[in-house]
Amino acid sequence: MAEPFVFDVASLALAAPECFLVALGVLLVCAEFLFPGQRLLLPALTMTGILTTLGLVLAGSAGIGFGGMFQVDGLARFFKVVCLVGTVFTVLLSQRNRQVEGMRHGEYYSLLIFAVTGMLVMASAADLIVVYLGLELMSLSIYCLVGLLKHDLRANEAAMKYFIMGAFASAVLLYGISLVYGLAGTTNLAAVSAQIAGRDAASEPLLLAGIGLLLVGLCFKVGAAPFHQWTPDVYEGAPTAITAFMSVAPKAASFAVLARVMLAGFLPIHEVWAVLVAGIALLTMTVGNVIALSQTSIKRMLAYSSIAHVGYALLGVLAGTEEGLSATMNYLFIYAFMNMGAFAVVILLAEKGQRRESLDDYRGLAASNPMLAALMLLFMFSLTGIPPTAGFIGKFSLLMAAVHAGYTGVVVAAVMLSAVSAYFYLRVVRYMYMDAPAGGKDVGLSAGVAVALGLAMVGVIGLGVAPSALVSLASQAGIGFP
Amino acid sequence: MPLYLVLLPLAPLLSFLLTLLSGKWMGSRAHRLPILAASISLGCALAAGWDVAHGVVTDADFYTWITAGDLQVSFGFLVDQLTAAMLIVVTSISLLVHIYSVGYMQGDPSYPRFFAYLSLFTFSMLMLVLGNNFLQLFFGWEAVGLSSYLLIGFWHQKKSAADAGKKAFIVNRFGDFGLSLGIMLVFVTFGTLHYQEVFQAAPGIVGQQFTLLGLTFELPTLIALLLFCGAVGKSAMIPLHVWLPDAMEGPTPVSALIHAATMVTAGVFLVARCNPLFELSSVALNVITVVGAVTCLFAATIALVQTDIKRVVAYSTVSQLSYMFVACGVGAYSAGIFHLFTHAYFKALLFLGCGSVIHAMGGEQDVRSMGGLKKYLPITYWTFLLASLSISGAPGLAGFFSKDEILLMAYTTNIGSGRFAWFIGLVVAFITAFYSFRLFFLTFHGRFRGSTEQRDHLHESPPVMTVPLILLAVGAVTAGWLGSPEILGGHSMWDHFMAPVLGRAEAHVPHFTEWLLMGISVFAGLSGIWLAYHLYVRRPELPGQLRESFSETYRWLVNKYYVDEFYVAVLVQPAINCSRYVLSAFADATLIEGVVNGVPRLIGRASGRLRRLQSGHVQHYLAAMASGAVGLLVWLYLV
Amino acid sequence: MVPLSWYLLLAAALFAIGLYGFLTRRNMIVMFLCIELMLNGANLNLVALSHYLQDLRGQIFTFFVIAVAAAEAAIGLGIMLALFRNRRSVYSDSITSLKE
Amino acid sequence: MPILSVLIFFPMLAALLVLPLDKDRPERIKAVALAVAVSEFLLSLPLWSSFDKTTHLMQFVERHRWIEPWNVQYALGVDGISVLFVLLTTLLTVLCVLVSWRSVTEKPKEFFVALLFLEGTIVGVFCALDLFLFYIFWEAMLIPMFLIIGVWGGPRRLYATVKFFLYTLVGSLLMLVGIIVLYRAGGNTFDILALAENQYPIRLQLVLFWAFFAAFAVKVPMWPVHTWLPDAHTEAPTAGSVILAGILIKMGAYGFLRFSMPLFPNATRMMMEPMMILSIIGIIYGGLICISQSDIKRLIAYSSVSHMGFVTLGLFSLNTQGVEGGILQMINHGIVTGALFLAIGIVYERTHSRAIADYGGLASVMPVFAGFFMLFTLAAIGLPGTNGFVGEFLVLLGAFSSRSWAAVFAATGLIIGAWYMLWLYQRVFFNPPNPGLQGIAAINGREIVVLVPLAALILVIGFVPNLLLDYMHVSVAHLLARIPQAEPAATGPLHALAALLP
Amino acid sequence: MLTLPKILFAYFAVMILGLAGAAVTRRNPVHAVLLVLAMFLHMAGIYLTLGAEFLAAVQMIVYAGAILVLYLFVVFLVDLRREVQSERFVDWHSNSFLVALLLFLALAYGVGRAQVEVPDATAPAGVLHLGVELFTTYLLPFEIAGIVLLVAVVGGMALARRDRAATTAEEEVR
Repeated sequence: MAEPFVFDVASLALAAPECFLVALGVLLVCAEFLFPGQRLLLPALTMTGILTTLGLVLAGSAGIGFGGMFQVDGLARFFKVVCLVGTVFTVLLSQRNRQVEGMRHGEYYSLLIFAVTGMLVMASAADLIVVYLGLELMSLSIYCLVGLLKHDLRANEAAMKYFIMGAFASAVLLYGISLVYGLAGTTNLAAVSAQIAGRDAASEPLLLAGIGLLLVGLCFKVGAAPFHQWTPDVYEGAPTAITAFMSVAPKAASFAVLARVMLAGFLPIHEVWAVLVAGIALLTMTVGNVIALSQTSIKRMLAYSSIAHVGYALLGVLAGTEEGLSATMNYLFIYAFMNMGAFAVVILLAEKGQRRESLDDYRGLAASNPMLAALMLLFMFSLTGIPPTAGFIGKFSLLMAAVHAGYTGVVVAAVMLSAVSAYFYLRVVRYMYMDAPAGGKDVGLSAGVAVALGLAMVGVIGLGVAPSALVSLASQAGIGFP
Repeated sequence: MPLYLVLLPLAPLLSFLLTLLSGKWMGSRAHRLPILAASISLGCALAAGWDVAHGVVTDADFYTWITAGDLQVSFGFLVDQLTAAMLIVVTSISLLVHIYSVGYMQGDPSYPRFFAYLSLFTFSMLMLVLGNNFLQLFFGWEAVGLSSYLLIGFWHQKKSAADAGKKAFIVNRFGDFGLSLGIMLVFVTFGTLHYQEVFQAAPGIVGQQFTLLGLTFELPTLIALLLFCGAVGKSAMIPLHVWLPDAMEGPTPVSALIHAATMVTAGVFLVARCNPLFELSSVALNVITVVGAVTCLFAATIALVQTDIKRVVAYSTVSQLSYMFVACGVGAYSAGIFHLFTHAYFKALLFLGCGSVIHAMGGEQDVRSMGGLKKYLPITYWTFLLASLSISGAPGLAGFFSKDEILLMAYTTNIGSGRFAWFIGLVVAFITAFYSFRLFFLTFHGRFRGSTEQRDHLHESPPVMTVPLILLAVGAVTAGWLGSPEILGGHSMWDHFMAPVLGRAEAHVPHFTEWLLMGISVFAGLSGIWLAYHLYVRRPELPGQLRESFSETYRWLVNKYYVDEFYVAVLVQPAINCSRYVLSAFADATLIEGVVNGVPRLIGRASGRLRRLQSGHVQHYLAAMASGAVGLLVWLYLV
Repeated sequence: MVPLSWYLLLAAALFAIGLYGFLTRRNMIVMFLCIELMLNGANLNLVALSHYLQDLRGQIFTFFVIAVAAAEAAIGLGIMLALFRNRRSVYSDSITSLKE
Repeated sequence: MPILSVLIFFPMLAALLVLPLDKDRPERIKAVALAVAVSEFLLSLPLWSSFDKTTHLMQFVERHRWIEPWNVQYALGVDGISVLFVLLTTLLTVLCVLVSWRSVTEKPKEFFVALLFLEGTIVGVFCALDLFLFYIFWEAMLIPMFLIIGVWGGPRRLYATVKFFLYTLVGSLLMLVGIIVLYRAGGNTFDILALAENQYPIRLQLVLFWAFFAAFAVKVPMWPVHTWLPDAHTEAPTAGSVILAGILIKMGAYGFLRFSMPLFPNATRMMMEPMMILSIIGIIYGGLICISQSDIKRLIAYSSVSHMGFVTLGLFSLNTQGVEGGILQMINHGIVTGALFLAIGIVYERTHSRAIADYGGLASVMPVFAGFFMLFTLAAIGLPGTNGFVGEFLVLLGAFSSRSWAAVFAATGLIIGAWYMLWLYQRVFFNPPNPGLQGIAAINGREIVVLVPLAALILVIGFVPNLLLDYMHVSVAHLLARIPQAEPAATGPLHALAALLP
Repeated sequence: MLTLPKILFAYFAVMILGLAGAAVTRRNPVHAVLLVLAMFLHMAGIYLTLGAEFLAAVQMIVYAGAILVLYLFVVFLVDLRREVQSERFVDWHSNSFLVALLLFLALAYGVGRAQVEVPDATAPAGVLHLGVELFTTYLLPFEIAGIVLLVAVVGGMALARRDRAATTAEEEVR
């Protein structure tokens, strides 16, 4: 039974970033109608808004609001930052990508903002109802974003597939929530945790089923195997900027939910679901890394790579410790930089009428565009996890957390699979540096993408060389999730 | 440490470096520095001999070479009677060969290089004999091997020369394998590699045992045998004798210096030097004796049928070296070193004589194309005759004294295989005389069998070559007098001189027996000479008939008992095959690489398969998701 | 009083039927309908539990689910229309250009 | 002055200076690169002169907190074991720059940047006193190496470079897991010195030993994980081969010394025989396989397997002579094999062939060069007077003291070594001159400058090895003092494996 | 014991399952939509038996009335002719049936072993109370649901609006 809640300003203050974003979204919807000709107005507004939100998130204080439904804590704030950083990148990449793909909808930015709103809500959701709604808000916005290129068959198909599977997943999730609600008598995560603590979960199959179905839904959202199959198709079909966005921000938000649900809600029966998560993580890493080997399109390869990275990130959740949670956060933050960097290169290389998404288009890039190739090299090594790039720090924190939680076997498998991953990341490097050019490539640089590339580079090197601050922040953010 | 000791090896070393660096510029004057250096060395060696003769034995460290844990090895010099004798042999013959080479190598495009190498060799050999510890011995040991390698392959454009050099080095490595293990065992046993310390402690190890590769040995025996391995390699004993005949590919002065007088005797020097260790093991002594005796006969028989002038002498060298080992084996180290000493002179003389002949013949080495050279090469003829007589043990010449001493000691020793060795030695004395004079007669007597062009160019060598011949001939005649035994009115000076180092093996036999033995061996030698004269001067058609009637034996001899072929079939080819087919093609390329490349290939194939699971059909995806969900539930229930 | 488990079983059956249809139908509109069936199954769970737990939460949740279902339908059908305009097909197994 | 940090980062930062240079004026790029490399070498000389040989403690230590939440330190320092490798690295890099002068025609800028980065990371590996930092350098080095082989290598460079990368990565990743396990077991620290203070349970020691072994054995490379080496060496450009052979593969053996032995002394003791056996197999296998090689660089590569077998044999003899010999042999191998690869690079520049069959009689055409090569060959086969002898002898002596059979088998490597090296020498330099080689240029001044230092080192170390050995004595004694001298109750490969089972 | 609630439940259950089963197997989508419509009405009935009167109304008005009608529109909008001829199912529906059955069995097994704690206290019921709760306790979800609907409007419009894509693309090229 929920405590009676009366609207108060404190709750509103806690949700200030979300409120601001909603206002921004509405403003954008209107701006599109009011100033149709202004091409830079919307991105500028969006960027300002996102940065403001970022400021609000960082400046905001911790607390619980809306009668326990909304919680702002380290975890929430950290994941919000990751989502917002991902969004900053996306906005930077969008302008050029939209030009190249010929997308002119003003709704683009407002939908982006609504999606981010959903993510922030998810990160703060302390109640399964809010979890569900936040998730839907985010998902519905992204379905639209993927499908916005209406004349593009691939985008249509991607949106369709994403929608069908997403709807299915949310139905399953909902069913899981309903079962958990029934057996715990509440949807508040803290209360659920209190309820099931000390209960013998093994003798309550329906509770297990609830958790299992909940897990299925969330695994779908993060793109973990065997619920990952939407990822490659949707990533390939979506406008590249949105692909980049999807690989970072919604994933981070979904991880926020996954972490909060599993750690705040179901930690008492950690040993029951840990086996499942271990299996899912292993399967995810295997599927992602192995299938990525035989890809010929860079977008698809990055899609599979992102599946693999989900597998790594799951190690932190699997650990079920404060350290594990911090590691996952850490990792996703770093992943945002390196993956966005990689997608920035992909976007920069594409020209109107020429997608240049095939790996073959990267042959000899080092000769024609040494800087771009060098950056791509950096991102690829970072994705592989080779020090001194940030990717290594992220992976290391995860491995450490999992080993410390006693999952050494899983970790050994993970590192072996990451050696497999080296092969396909290296292939890009090989093509760029060690093959003859496949024809001249004049790459027009756009300011947004350039800034994004710069940011990503600074992030990947900076976080690799001086990760202290990030690691501290992440570990502080993880406090309270034993 | 006296200055001359430092100068002794330093002079040739500097000469080597300078000649190598300035070779181009020096051109045909390149011999000056090496000859100067060799002279300095000879002077120093004489000084050292003088000092030693006056009882001054030097044992001093120069500087510490290697320090690691309790291992401390120095470069240092031990100059005692044995060293002194070796020094004189080495430096004197080295100097003569240097001088001789000025004539012999004239006009060779790599003239400076040759002299540089000679200096290097002199340096190495001096380091070998001067060393006061095992590791320095090993240093010199390997360094002379290197010089030998370089000089054998001096004409490296010739494949056979390059092959021979390589073969010499590698075969020697087999010996060094044992030697180095022996040195390690010495260190492990005694905790030091210094001669004096080892020899002082040596008696203490009698009765100790050591297990190597699961076999348990008497410690002294094992040490002695391992060290002897080195000697077998360097001194070309069976079974490692195969390199020495091939080494004749080198220029003839090299054969004289390295492959007759000095380097190949290093094995004998080693055994003599380590006599306190060898004395502890009768097993080892017997082994040495038997190996010596067998090699002796083996090499001599091969020498019977060789037609290459240098090869005959080479096999004769192997055979004579065996005598020295027999001497060491029966405990008569002094006699062995004495033979080493005399042999150095007459064998060097033989080789240089051959060189003179070859020089005259324009490079021809086959005796079948020679004959009747007596009138063209008088000096060479007479010196060669003296050397041949000496080696055949003609009374009064150097070889007579040393060989007789050995046979006597072999006869009288209490080492089990002594009598056997004596008998073999006697037979070989006969054979030696025979083939030496066969060579002599074939070369200098009869009619000339070469081409007319060769005949037109026949000429005696220049003085720069003949003078060394004459000087060596003096040595070949007189060297033996140093050790003339008491029954011949001598004082056994050599034995007395060597006694502090090598001990004295007294032959306790009546004078009559001694006379008898001497008579028998002289008779064997003289009959050999007579037989050669009979076959090659009086009845030149007979050898051909003999060849016919003993064709099978002849074939074995000419092919050197097929030892080389045996090694190729048993060692070389299997190793190459193993390398190519077993290791390279199978183990590496198939087995290990199979796994290394196979696993990625497997993953790649799996990737291709799994990739197709992503069919594009949304229903398939949904089915996978639903199945996954159901599977998850079932798993949750079951866990 | 009807036992709670009856409702739960009914919900499960409805969910399963929806799943079955969802997995097997080719027409995307029908697939959407099947989603609605599944959502209804979940809703039934929520309402029944809400009733038996004497807790309004379940009922209220159901309102939100219906709202979300409406939104989903709007967007899903929008996407489908866009696709239909390009492809002239509403069959899920005819859109398979993105694969492997 | 924090000299070690300077040594690590100076080449990296200086490499960035090369970047803005005009790529159409390669001479200037080369000059800058050479200046950097030489300055780096000069900067490293104080390590030689100011080193205190009387203590086993780390010297030139720098310690800063780095990643506090994980207790990672930026800790650098050298002792008698590592100091020589730093010097070797800085020296060889100078020579690599010189030898790449003309052979690198394509993208010279990128090449020198990669080379200088590589130098920095390698120095880092030898100086790191923190496991985490060590691992960073250990792995970071893969990136420039991957490029050097892959971009400037021979015809099969792609295969070779990917193989190299993946091979070493797999090993390193296993070590990474080991590092993490060790971190917790050793009290949440990566500090090598602090970790070495602890005594770990034997089972943990064995597991960790194997985890670290995976990384080090691949790097060394020990049989049977050596097959990346022939490909990588063969396909790499000259400078790459030199760095690979000269320094990179030393890192594996260095790892044994710095980590496996002090951290897992009991496991090391137990694994002594298996390690010796693997080393001996490496020695004989690597040597024998050389006999049938038809590619010069491949032959030298396999000979490295054999030589590194001596190194590990020495290290796992676990006595003073063996370990000091092993370390010395590492340096020797760096010099000698480095020199051989440099020399091969010099002729390759002229003939563009690595096939032995394309050579013959080179001594007549390039006599001076032949002389150098002869010296290197002799050093490779361990002739006394060259550095190779001292190392091999100490190793064999150490092995003989520990396990006499090991020395017997290992000593056969001396015979095989002479066989293949001299055969190679004969086929390349001797024999009737190959008509195809007529008229190729004799060795020039720059090339002589490259070869002379190494030739000099070969002789200097050969005659005065104490110059180097003196640096090691105290550190090695300290290291060995940690390892139990008593024979463990059960030893041998089977027991060691059995101990791993629960 | 057979009581009225149980009889009612039985009726609704049978109808719901029957209608749902028919809906998922009908070839004609129009029929499917209509069958689902009928099923929704029965759902509303069952909500009534659970004391959720307002929800029942919402179910009828919003779900059945609004959403399904939207479906119906779309069904008519798209081409129907081929639907009747083509295969109803993808070709491996028996496997799917098995999956669905397994899921049901798994859930049923869980339901069979579940013990839901039924509290003694009865919560205040009624539409009024529902409304109060909705705007106080559940204010946040309510607001989010509002935004979700806003997104649906914006997104639906963007997606369904007939585009000038072709022409605009050309303009941009120029």
